[in-house]
Amino acid sequence: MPLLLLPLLPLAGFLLCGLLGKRLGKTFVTVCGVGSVALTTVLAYVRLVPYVAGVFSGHAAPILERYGSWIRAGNVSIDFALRLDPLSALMLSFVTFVGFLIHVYSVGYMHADTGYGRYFAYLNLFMAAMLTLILAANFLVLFVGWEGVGLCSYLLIAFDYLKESSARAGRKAFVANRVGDFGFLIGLFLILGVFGTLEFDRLFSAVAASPGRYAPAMTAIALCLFVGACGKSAQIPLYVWLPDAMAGPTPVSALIHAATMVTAGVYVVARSNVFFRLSPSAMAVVAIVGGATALFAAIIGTAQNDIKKVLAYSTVSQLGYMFLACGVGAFVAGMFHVMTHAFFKALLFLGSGSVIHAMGGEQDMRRMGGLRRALPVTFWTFLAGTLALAGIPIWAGFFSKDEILGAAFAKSPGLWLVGFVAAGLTSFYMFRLVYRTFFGEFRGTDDQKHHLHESPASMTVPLVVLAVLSTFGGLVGLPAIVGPRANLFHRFLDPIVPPLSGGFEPGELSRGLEIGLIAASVAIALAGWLIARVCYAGDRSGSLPERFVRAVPGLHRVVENKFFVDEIYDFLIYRPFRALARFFWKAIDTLVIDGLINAGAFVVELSGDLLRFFTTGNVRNYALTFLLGIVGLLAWLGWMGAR
Amino acid sequence: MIPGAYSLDVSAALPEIVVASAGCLLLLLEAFLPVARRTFAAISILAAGSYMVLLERIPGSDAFAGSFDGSILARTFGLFLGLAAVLTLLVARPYLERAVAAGLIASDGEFYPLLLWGMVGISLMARGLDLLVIFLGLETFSLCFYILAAYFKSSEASSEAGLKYFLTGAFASSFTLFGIAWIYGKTGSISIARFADAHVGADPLLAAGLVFLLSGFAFKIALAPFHSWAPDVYAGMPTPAVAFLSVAPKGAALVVLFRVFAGVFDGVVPGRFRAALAAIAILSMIVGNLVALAQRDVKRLLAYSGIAHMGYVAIGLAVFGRDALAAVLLYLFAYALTNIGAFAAVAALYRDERESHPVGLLAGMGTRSPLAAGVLALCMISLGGIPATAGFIGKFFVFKAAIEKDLVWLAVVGVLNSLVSLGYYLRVVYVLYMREPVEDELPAPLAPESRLALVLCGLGVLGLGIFPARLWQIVQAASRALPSLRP
Amino acid sequence: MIAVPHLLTWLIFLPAAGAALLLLFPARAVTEVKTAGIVVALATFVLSLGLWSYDPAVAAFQFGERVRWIPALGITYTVGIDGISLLLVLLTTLLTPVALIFSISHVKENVRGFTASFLVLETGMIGTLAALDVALFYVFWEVMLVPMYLIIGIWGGKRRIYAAVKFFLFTMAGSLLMFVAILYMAVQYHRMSGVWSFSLEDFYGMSFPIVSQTLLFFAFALAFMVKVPLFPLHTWLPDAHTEAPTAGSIILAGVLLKLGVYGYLRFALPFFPQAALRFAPWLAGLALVGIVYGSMVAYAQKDMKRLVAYSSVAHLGLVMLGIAALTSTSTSGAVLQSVNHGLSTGALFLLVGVLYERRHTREIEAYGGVAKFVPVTATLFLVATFSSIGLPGLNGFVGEFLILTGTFNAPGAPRWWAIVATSGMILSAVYLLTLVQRVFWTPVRHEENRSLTDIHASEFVVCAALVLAMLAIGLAPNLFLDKIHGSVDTLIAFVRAKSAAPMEILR
Amino acid sequence: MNVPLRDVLVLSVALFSLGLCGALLRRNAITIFLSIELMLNAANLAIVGFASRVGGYSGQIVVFFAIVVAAAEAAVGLAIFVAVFRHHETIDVNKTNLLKW
Repeated sequence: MPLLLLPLLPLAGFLLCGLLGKRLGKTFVTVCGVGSVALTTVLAYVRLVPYVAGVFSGHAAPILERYGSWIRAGNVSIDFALRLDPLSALMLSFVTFVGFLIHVYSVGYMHADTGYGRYFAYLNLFMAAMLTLILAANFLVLFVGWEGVGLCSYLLIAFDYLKESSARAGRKAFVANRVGDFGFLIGLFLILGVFGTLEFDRLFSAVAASPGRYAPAMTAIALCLFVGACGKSAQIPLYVWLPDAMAGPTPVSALIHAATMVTAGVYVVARSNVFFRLSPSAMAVVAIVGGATALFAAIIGTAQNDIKKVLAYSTVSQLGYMFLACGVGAFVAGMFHVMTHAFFKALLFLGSGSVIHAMGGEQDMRRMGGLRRALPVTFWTFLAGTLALAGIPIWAGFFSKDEILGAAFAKSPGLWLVGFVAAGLTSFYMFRLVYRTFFGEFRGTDDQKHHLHESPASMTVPLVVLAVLSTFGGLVGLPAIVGPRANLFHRFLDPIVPPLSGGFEPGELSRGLEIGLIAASVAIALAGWLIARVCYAGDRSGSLPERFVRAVPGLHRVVENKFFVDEIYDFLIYRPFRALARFFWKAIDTLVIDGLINAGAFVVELSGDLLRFFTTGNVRNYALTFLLGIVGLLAWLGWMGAR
Repeated sequence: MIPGAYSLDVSAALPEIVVASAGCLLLLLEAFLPVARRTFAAISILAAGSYMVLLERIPGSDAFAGSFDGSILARTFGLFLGLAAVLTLLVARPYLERAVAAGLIASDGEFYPLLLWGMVGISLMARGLDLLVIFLGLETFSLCFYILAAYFKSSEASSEAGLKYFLTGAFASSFTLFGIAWIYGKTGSISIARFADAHVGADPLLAAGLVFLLSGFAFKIALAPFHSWAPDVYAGMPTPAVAFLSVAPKGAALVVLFRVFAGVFDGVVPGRFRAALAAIAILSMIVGNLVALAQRDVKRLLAYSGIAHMGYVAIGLAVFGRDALAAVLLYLFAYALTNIGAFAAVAALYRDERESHPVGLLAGMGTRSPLAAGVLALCMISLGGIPATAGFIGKFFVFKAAIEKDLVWLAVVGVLNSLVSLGYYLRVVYVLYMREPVEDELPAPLAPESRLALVLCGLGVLGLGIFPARLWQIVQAASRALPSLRP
Repeated sequence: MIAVPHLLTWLIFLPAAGAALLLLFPARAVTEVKTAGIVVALATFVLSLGLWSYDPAVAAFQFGERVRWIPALGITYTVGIDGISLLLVLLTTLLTPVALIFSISHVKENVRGFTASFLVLETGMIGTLAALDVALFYVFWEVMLVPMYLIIGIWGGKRRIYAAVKFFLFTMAGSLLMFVAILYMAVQYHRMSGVWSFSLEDFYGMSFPIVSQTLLFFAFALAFMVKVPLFPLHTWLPDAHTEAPTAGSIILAGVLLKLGVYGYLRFALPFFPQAALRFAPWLAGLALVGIVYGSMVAYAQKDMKRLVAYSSVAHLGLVMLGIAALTSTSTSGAVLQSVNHGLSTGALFLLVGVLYERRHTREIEAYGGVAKFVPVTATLFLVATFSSIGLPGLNGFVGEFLILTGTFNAPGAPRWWAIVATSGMILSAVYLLTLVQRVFWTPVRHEENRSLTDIHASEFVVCAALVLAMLAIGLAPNLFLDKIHGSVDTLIAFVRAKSAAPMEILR
Repeated sequence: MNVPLRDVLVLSVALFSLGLCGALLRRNAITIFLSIELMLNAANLAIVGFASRVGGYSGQIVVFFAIVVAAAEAAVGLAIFVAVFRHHETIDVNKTNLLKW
């Protein structure tokens, strides 16, 4: 069973749903849409299981499948090839599975939507693109998937295209991604210039063979690739599109804007860790950007009232963690967090989707409350996700986040502190969310209260499955203190970070220090929980925050308005751009260029119009001009003769 | 010179004699057998046709003591002249019948003889090898066309055109004669062949004489600054006569200038003369094109466009040499087809000859009178020098000749001018096709002759534009026939 | 595929013959005229598929024919195609029937003239691409202007006459100096060799001292830069595109602009390599300005067709950049990209036309939310948009990628060229997605849009054909690149060798 | 007696210029035409003068023809003047400028 089948199946689903969906109706769409992904998942695991087994039994040789040359011109020659190695295997495992769950969930969530067929077509297309992205064997095929997922995210964000906000959000997402792709492409050009190929194997083996030779070129390449990653994975300064992307249907937010696509950036950085490790400065940039984003987004998250906005900023912040991990050389830890995050963030989004579904489209937490009675399954699963995200022990998030923090501390306590604070904030805003949504009195309208109902099985089952995963999924990556071979995840993924002489080395931690750090992060998580409880639970719910707001209104306004970043961009980039464009059109094009041309034409016309008055209609003037002509000729000849 | 050695072989002049006597015959018929009028056009065409045929048969040598050219140059020119005459005559009949019907003239009888005699005059001009024959030809044709200009007695414009043409023409020919006097005086001969023997190339008085002569013929060619008469005369003159006048005499005058310069300067025009000619060429192009842009009357527009085109031709004159002559001859053929085609269309598209011919009236003709409009548009494009039309071929060879003589700048001036010219040619085209009709009356249906004329011109323009090779060979051979003209 | 003798001659003159035939039809027989025209155009297309047997291994002109035309000057009717012209010829023969079929239901008055003009235009375009005799080339080159002038001027929009005249004079102004230059070269050749010739290979053999070479280069380059069009010679384009009927815009954007690119590659570059290489940076500079400037001006437009027109300025700028960089990769990319642009922009104009024919306005503001009522049109428009934005999997990406990477890693070219050019990728997304958003998405603002009918069968068929072509090039670009790059390599090798050679006749 | 060629030429030039002035300055068509005739005859005079030096008949022949031509011109001219007079009641050339520009 060739790997190519994995992207092709959803692609077929896309074509079927897209072309025939309208005619053949919802059942057909459901069968094709979900069926294709289900089949893909099965087949994926058919390939995965033996491979993973092989890796653990010590032969981790990647599987490379070529399907012939794709682009061949001049000195550029790129094959269409897919590969299966630990990294892509990891991605494949949860992308297909989570993707499948979300497809199932969508059946329930979207059942009433008129664009049902279109929705599943897009979703399938996304799966196809995402699978191409993670299975790609060279950067250009990866870029195909990279742009493909961008396209789908664009289409799905703007799924409800008649809404101004959705349409704008879609364009914003695509353009922000394009800015990233700009860097990414330049990176590819550089790589082609240096190595003459885009094949992962050749590239990384070449570098590993003679790191010293390539090291100088790496900073530029790594940074260019990182720009692309920033776009896709919503890091500062390109993160602005992700919160708006919540305009899309909630399952989409879960799949694309939490679990899979947005982690592509991290995937690329991990994939090309060989490049990054050769450039300390690039590593530093990655770490700093990641840390900054983690803290910044977490802060914003604490002051949002839209349930999805909170989750969105938390996603941005968690992605920051992943980059922080990569930046401090803990690529495996980063990927670990990618996986756990995929579980619990998908869970949280789907949960919020279930809530919104029950609330009849309401997203504002200020109008919720006390939902745990009406939505028990949603509540318990959501709680599991929250615990995971907050990093409470034994839940998945705890292991991955903790490992990242450890690695950060080993490199620089400063970065650790950032991550540490962010962790606290994370647990705060998550529990704030839980308390305001599921506890206390219902604050919505009466008929909303009337319609409150638990979601159908097609939605709750995925929630439960994901809850289980977010609860126990972390156990594959037990910390080193438990035992040297306890961390299956590392044993599986370490091959992707080959030894590199002169390359960046992650720091080491003493056992005691590690335990201390774990304790600290657990403590801060619990602290966040406690504060949230004090603020938002019980009868005095909300009074404390109000006092806080009254104390520092300015700060609150800034945070609530996301530090006015959108406004700043609007002022610094969008408006000047528009003004300049109009100036070019009106001033340069119309006034100067066309002006000059028309002026020339006018002068010619005018001179003709003046000249014609020499033909006065009076014969005597004609005779005179005749004579003048002769005189002129004689004079000319005489003068010439005189010389 | 040796007196008495005259071989009066009439056969050399037979073509002219035939045409002239055909004219006389028509005049007699007009006087005594008016019912025969409807055949006049046919007879005249017959005469013009036989003129071409007979020219092919004339003895190749010069006749009348070397004062009458029988070479292939004469024959080639005859081809051009006959073509122009036939096409004009085709256009003439329906046009004149409408004029008679409109009461502009009592009868169209005298038109044909006058045209035929004018043709004879032009032929003499072109074939004359001494200044006397040339002068006689010039005057013969001028006198006929003075009358033709004023032909519409009851039209004020026509009479005025006649007056203006007559006065300026007489004025010009007196200069011509004065020039002849000086040249004769300096070279001691009126036979062009003998000019070279006199070896007086640099003599200032001879130069003056040449300037007078040049001015006289430049007047007929309508080269600036001797052009002022053309627009007014064209505007008032009956359109078919204009068609002929705008083509045939210009060709003859150019041939004369080539002959005289080649004779006097023994083939090598001195730099100052060349400069003067170039100046005239440029002035004509610029004045013609710029003022044409400002014209609203189609006949005046064509007059100025004619001035501009003679400017391009004058480039050939300035370049001088065999290929230049050949190029000029080719240009003349192209110009004849195109311009007569244009005037034929104008004659067909305008109803009322009392009024002027504003371009605006052509609006919507593209659909109302497709053939005439199509040919007019084609001719405009050809005049504009767009490839695959005769006009392009003409320019092509003239500019090539200029560049061969390292006068690239002259060619550049030429192409820039043809850009300007497109300004007004395109205007005619878009008025024809892209404007809503302004008149509710439909144009008069086309008479078969005009149809034929239009089709011939259209095919000619395209044919010459696409397959110029044969004609180029002919004109090249013709250019070889001019003695003492260097390659 | 059976080999047709004199294939190119057939291709060139079949449409013209068809046009002549049409004029025999009575003007009233509208349906017959339309059918006949389309049949001729399709027949030409089918014939042209025979060209696919072009063998890239033989990187020389194929399907060659030579007939003496004006022997006295050694002017011949010489035609032939190589990898550079092959795809453009096919593009031409594809787009002409597309344009005609699209117009079936939209052109009402003087259908006969309309169809005939397009067929004559096709003859002109194919002839221009196939001509291997410079005089012949010039003839076809200018002949194209007339039918296009009529198409814009007769069947165009409100300011059609202004646009038509502007188009004609602008392009003419460009090419007249080229005319003098051609004559000059022929005269020089005659002086050197004693024989007259206008044939391409003889001209290739000539080289000129740098001064005259520079002048000649400018004379040629100007003609092609106007046609491309390169900033700042582009202002005829928006007017022409905006006022032309949809079918006209398709051909104008699809083929006519490419002829500028083609001419530069075929003539200006190999004739005057030293000058061309010396001024390559300037060319690149103008191209870059064109990319950024064109994109920004496009963004500012309020008229759909103007927007697409300015996007052409940007895209063709990219193509010219690839040529200025003159690497095998970038130049092959440039050739492919000019085909891509023909397809995507052709499709965009076609779909804008679909809306225009129903709503009779090109104002972006007059639309909004119409995707709800014309879903198929909207989908096709999205595909065309993303092909033009350069989404991998569609044709645009392949060309852009090759041009950019080729330019970026070109030995002669500074890297910022490619970097600036790559920013065009962001900008194109900005203005085109804004267009999609404002026209097809966002709330319905005008009630009259609710009654819009979706794309007709005839319109759909031709548009689908274009989309298929986009996919074909996007997914299997090698099919096409393999035809191209052999010739491109020979061209570049020739240019490099000639520019290195000392300044005298190489015969 | 024998008049030297120079004097003849001077006279002819003088006559020619005189005619020229007349043609340029007078407004009545007939007067203008008369002045033009004067120019023609000035030319004739020059030819005769030259002929006497050159010898042979060709000069004289030219003159004879020229005189005939002048006569013919007169005939045509007067006819045209009449036609114009019918329309304008005058032959003042300043008044006949219907066609211009």
